[in-house]
Amino acid sequence: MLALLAQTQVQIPEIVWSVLWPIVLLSIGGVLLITATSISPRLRVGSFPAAMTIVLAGASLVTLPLIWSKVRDGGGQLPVIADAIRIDAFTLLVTGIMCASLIVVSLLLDDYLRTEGLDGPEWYVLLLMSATGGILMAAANDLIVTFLGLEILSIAVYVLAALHLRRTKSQEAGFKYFILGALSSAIFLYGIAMIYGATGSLRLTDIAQFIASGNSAGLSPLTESSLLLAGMAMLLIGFGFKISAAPFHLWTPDVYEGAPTPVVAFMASAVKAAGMAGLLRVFIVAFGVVAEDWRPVVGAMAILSVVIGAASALGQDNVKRMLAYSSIVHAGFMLVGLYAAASGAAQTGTRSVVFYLFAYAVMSLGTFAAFTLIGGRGDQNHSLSAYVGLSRSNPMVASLLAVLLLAQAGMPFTIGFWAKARVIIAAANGENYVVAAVAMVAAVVAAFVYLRLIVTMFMISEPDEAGEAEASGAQLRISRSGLFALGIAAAATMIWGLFPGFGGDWFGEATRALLELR
Amino acid sequence: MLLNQFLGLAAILFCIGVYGVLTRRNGVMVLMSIELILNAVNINLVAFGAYQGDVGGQVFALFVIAVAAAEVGVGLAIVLLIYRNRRSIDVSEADLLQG
Amino acid sequence: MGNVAEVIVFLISGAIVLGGGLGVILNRNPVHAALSLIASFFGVAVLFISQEAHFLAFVQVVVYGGAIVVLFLFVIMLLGVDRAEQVRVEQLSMQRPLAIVTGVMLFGLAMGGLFLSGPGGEEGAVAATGQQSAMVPIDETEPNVRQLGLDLFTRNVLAFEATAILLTIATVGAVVLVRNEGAEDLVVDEPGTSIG
Amino acid sequence: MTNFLSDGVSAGDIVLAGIKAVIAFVICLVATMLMVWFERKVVSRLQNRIGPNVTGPFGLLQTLADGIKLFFKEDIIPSRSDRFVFQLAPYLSLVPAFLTFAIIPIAGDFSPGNDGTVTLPGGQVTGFQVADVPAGILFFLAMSSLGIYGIMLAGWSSGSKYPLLGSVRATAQAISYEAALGLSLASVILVSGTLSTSGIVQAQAEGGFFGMNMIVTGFVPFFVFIVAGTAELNRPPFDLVEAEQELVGGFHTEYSSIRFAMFFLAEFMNTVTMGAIIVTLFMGGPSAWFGLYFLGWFGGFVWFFAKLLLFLFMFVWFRATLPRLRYDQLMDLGWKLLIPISLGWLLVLGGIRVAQNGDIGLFESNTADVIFVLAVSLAIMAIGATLLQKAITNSAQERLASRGLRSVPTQQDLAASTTEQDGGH
Repeated sequence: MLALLAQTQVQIPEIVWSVLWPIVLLSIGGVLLITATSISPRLRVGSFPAAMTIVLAGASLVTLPLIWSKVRDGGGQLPVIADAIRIDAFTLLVTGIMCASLIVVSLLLDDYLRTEGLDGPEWYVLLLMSATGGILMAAANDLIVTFLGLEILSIAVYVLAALHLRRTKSQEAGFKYFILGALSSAIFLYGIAMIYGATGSLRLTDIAQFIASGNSAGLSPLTESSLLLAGMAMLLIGFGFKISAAPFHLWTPDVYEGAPTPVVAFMASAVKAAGMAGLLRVFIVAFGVVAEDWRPVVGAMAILSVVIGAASALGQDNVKRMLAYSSIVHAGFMLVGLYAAASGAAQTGTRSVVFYLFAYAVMSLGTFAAFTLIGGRGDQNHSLSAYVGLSRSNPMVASLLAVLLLAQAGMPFTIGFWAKARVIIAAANGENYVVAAVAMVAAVVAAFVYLRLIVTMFMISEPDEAGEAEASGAQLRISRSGLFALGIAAAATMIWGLFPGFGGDWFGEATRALLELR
Repeated sequence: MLLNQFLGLAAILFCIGVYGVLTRRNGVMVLMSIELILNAVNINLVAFGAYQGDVGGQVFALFVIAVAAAEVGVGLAIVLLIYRNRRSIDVSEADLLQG
Repeated sequence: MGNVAEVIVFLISGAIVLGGGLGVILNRNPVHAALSLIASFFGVAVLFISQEAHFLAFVQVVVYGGAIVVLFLFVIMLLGVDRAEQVRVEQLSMQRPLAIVTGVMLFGLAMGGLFLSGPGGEEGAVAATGQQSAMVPIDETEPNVRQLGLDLFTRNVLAFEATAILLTIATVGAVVLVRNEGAEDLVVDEPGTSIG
Repeated sequence: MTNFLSDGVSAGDIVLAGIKAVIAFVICLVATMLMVWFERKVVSRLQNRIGPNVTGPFGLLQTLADGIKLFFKEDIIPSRSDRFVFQLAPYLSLVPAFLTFAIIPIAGDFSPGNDGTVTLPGGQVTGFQVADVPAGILFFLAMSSLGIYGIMLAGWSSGSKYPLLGSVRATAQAISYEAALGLSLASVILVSGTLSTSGIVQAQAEGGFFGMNMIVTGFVPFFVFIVAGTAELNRPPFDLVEAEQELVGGFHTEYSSIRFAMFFLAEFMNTVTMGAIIVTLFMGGPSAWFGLYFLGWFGGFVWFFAKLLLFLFMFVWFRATLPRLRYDQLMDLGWKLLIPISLGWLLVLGGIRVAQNGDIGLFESNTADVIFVLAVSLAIMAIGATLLQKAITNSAQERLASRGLRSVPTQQDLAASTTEQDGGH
């Protein structure tokens, strides 16, 4: 038996550690954080966990340019660890979004936990590892890794959503999110199994090759292998749930309303970005050849999302629910971009989605940062009436929030304008005029929602209510770290709004990585 | 090779599971139904793996089992948490109803 | 069509799997449902053995039978929810028609993948031609465990490490959720609104 | 490895399997009966009593007499019980206990050049075990995890308080110690390089007396396995499941007549099987020590049972001498001591194996590498243990602080908090 073992020469895959820094830093950092705080209880209280999280995320951000120079030398894409993941501009972009989201959310969470009388490094540990999952998902060249990334990302967020141990609403939100999330990932898995059966591989590049060889022989999956088709449909369901696209959006308003607001900020930015990144990676790299087959489904999801999201957002009085529906609209917009990419405008379409991904992460982080600040102790002030007269009591917060809301509405000179414009231009390029028109109408409708909130903030209220509103506004204790976070997001909104090409052509590089280097 | 039969079995089990998730109202039972779906996935993976002559399917099934364990752990923790708190709510609600 | 033994094993264990599955969703008593679940898992394990996946079959029994269902039963007993359905998921009592439509659609997807699969019966399940890209072919002469291990530590080593992160998260999450503190000053919100 | 289903199964194979199963069942049953007698006798002697001495020579037939008596007693099913599960539970307890026995090679000639199999007159080659399952040792883990269900469901279905408490305890205990059991098993698998039980025995037989896994794995997994195994069996000092001072009879309080007999039988059968597993994994099974092979396969049979007797006596000895653990001590032992130790030891063994293969190449000779690896992993273990200890102390203090206790608790406080904990279950 021993002899048998000795005979085998195991080909251990080479691991290029130097390009894995973000993953290593975030995951190992999470483990170290929980170890450190369990050994020294003094580190549990106070800002140490938040500081460590910010340092880790910041360090990961710093490594990105170094990794990029390596990747560029390697031709724009490095297959790592037996080609299970690909490190390229797209991966790095999503990593950047994850790290930024981590930093902002930690800034918010530190103060939030203190006001709520909660403690614990576990929040940060879960955030760190969840972000790792998101990065894996964006980088994956293997459906196993995609799935594991998805699960790491999701399970941590299920827990985070339920982690406000003293609010039953938070727990119910967590449970609902968990049940529907687990169902969707089970369906997702079933889809992977079918694709494995149809193509014999789990590697995205191999799947693409296999499909392409079948395609060139004149066989379309649509008619020849419904197994592959059913698999793709189930993958779309799984991803659709993660990015909360209609008709898989049912959980979104409830969970956004119930979960702790900083966690919602993470869900809206990081989880959605990672889900969309995974969707892009899988569908463009592996199934790009048969875009014709999945295009109609994506189109239908896109239209449903923008219409349902915009229509439902109108009637909401709770701002978190309102933004939940608006996040569905945004998911719809990203899908419009993907639809455009699938129908001819591959370059502009993909690029528009990549940019939208980034833009939405920035805007939603800022918006929910503001909500965290305004929500106050007990996370209660989320009804529209709490915003009456905010411009007078807290002009700083009100104006920054107004900028972010205008950006979400698609106001020119903000990042949101460029995001929406690019998507619609891409849709027009792909000659999808109907979809483009529907998206534009929905955008206008959704704009009313944001404007309503802005008007409420700047509204001069009636005298008898004013006293009350002033009083509640005056109590608002704005933490410096939270304001800083809000400021970063608003600044980013404006910077990329005024100079959409700021910081180099990441989005073009990321698009190239997805489309050409597969 | 009984490939199609295996896949049919998995499909039926999958649907039983989905039905369970959507109709059962007991949190624990919903989790059990999700386990059924994951088992359907595993049947599929192993059957495809044997059909393709590839161990990849079995390896993936191992990962699925690990994920299932993690999911159940977290899910049951949330159920416990809710039950613990909800029970105290039920009491107060009962008072209100009597009044 | 394989030989008779294979078909018989498939039929019996398939019946156990489906019977167990039905038992899970039809039994009112959670403990009986959990028992059905074990039966179902057992059937699946037998199916694995009939597909030469010995290691997986044992892992199936050890993990599902030995850990997961025990955990279920443990929670059921601990909560005392065994005689009635007490832990309700109110929010999932959503539109039944929607549930049924979803179920039918998914069933269509799952079965459609099978029976619409091109011509050729068994072979038809994988109809698109081209080189099947199986990467680590099963070697009939080697023990199953060895092949799994080799594949796990070469091709899928990253996934293996990712599983470590996943399990860490699950442990941290489960522990932090059931930590018994703060139950005294619970903030009771109004009952959750329903979905949709 | 060929597909046993499509290759077809000859009639001879089926007959052989049937005969083997019957023989194994008889051996297992007789061994269990003798074990009951042995335990009563030895415990009596250790307590300065005589023990059963009336029925048959030396009271050997006492167990049989008790069994017959139980068989004719009235079978009571409590009205509040869940009838179906109540009746099912004893079988769930008994069947896994017996099935585990199927993978144990109980005889065979393992002298150099032999692999423990014999060729039957019909030309079939067979080992002395009912089934040589490809991943046999996992089968043991699977069965031992299934054995919990009998106890668990028995306690639940009785519809009564004490049985439920007993079974909840049993479940928690079994889950906790399963991990330690599996991890120490992993060490054995690591050094033997196979998962099949006959393969493990053979690997040990090749090395003679010093090839025993007990020695090769460095004793630590052996001790962990014995402790965890005793806990798995719910035997003293880990018999909180049926602590009669606290829980009446534990999970089987409501059982009577033949169903009770089945639980009783299962318990002792489990003891015999666990002893046999320990012999197989760590003591070389039927292979002889010091090359003292005799009488072909029958010698293996004698060796096997001689070794088994050693462990059975040990189990009885435990019972007669060791006081029962408190519940929190039980959990602490499992989670905070056994699991970290067996994990750490697996690390050490793995490191040594890598160094032996020469994959490190830090020094000229592999031996130096081994020493280096050993030092490093022991250092890591020490650091880990210190950190763990610190974390445990901290969490204990925090827990006490949250209950309003400020400082390190006195023994009294601890006792109070334990009762509180027990009450909560």
